[in-house]
Amino acid sequence: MTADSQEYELDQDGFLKDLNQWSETVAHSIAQDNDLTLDENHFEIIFLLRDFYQKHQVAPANRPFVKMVKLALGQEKGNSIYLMTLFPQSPAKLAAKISGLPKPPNCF
Amino acid sequence: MTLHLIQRSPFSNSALKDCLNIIDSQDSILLMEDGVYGLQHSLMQQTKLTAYALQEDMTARGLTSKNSIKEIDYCEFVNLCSQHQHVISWY
Amino acid sequence: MTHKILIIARSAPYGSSLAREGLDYVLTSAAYDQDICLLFLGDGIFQLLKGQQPKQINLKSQIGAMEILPLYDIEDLFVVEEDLIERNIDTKDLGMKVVSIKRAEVSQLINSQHKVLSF
Amino acid sequence: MKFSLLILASPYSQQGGLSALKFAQACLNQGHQIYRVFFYHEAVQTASFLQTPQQDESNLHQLWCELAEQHKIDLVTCIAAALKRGVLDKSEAKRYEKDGFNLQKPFELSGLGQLLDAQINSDQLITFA
Repeated sequence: MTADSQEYELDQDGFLKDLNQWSETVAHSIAQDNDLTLDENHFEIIFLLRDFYQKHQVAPANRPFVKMVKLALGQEKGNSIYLMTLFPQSPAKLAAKISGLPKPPNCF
Repeated sequence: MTLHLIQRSPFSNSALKDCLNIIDSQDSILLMEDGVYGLQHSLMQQTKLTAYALQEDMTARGLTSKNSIKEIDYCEFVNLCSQHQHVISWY
Repeated sequence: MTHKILIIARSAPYGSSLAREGLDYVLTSAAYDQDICLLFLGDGIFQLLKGQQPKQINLKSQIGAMEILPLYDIEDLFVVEEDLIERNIDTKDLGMKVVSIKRAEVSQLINSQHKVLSF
Repeated sequence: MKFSLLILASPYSQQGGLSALKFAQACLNQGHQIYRVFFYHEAVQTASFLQTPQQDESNLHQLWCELAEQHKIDLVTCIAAALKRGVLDKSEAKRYEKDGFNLQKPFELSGLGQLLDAQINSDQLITFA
């Protein structure tokens, strides 16, 4: 795959193979593959998630993901409806994919 | 009431010591695998606890029971597990 | 039904993967809405030390991952006081908020749980 | 009673897997039920059908297969612990673009949720480390 003349590879589930290749451009491109157009609201969450991962080296499950956003940005954004609108279906998983976090090995 | 399974030798691992530190007088202890070397250890020789050792693991290692520790087989091991509220392994 | 599950952590981090794999189980159980509490005993206490930098040995941080336990609504972390003293560790040296209990109180904690598992 | 077993022991370096087999057999002989056997930590290697011990040694993989088939026991291997240690079934091998696989029925790969389910739904979960 190419985004802005930058080469990167995705695995079968759409996760980045080399996490070091992540950039905002790559994020846009992964989002497009998932029928999603990113705006600043998405990026607010994406950078939050990337910071969180950098610090803890764990990608949060859905409920802790919501709680993390709530702690950082308040109730208005830290609720599952808002996050579901930004990252439909499975917010924690889709946000992780777009944010360049590793693929969780189990499917729960 | 808890059954504590000791699965390592007390001469090289703290499993037995850690367990005895917190054990309740109502609890029981079962020495198994290398845990049966506990039979040779002063920690077990003084104990007033209800203690068992897995006979097959003792025989395999050439050990014989020296004190009040009761030798049991796998059938009795299963029974003990079903009679206790919790079973905790120490390894 | 929510079950009260106690996980006893008695493995030091890094030398073996048990501490990490135990934590993975804790996070999974909490994600499935179980009522989890943790007891750090023996060498398990070393998981809680501040200032761990395992990047140096190419491993993920145990304390870094444990910092997210409150997000999983795991608030009850117990340590055995005598085991801290034996290891010359003060609660100030720990990276998490914990409750110290005496060795003699551990069986009471165990008896109050539906399920117990040790890693 | 309903028992589940959690095995952590490496199959040929440690005794735990053999003890667990004896325990499972004793349970079944006494009419108890084995709800699930969960392989985690080093024990995930037990699930590989490629293991080839000498003829006069126990083949742990085969012994579990026989017991599972005879008594319809659930043999679950932790997927995260297995993948990193090179234990994959056909579909995971495909997913991660690997040339071979070494896990098949009656063993299966699944998440730690299956261990939680075993702990909650059994009367007793016994760990063999």
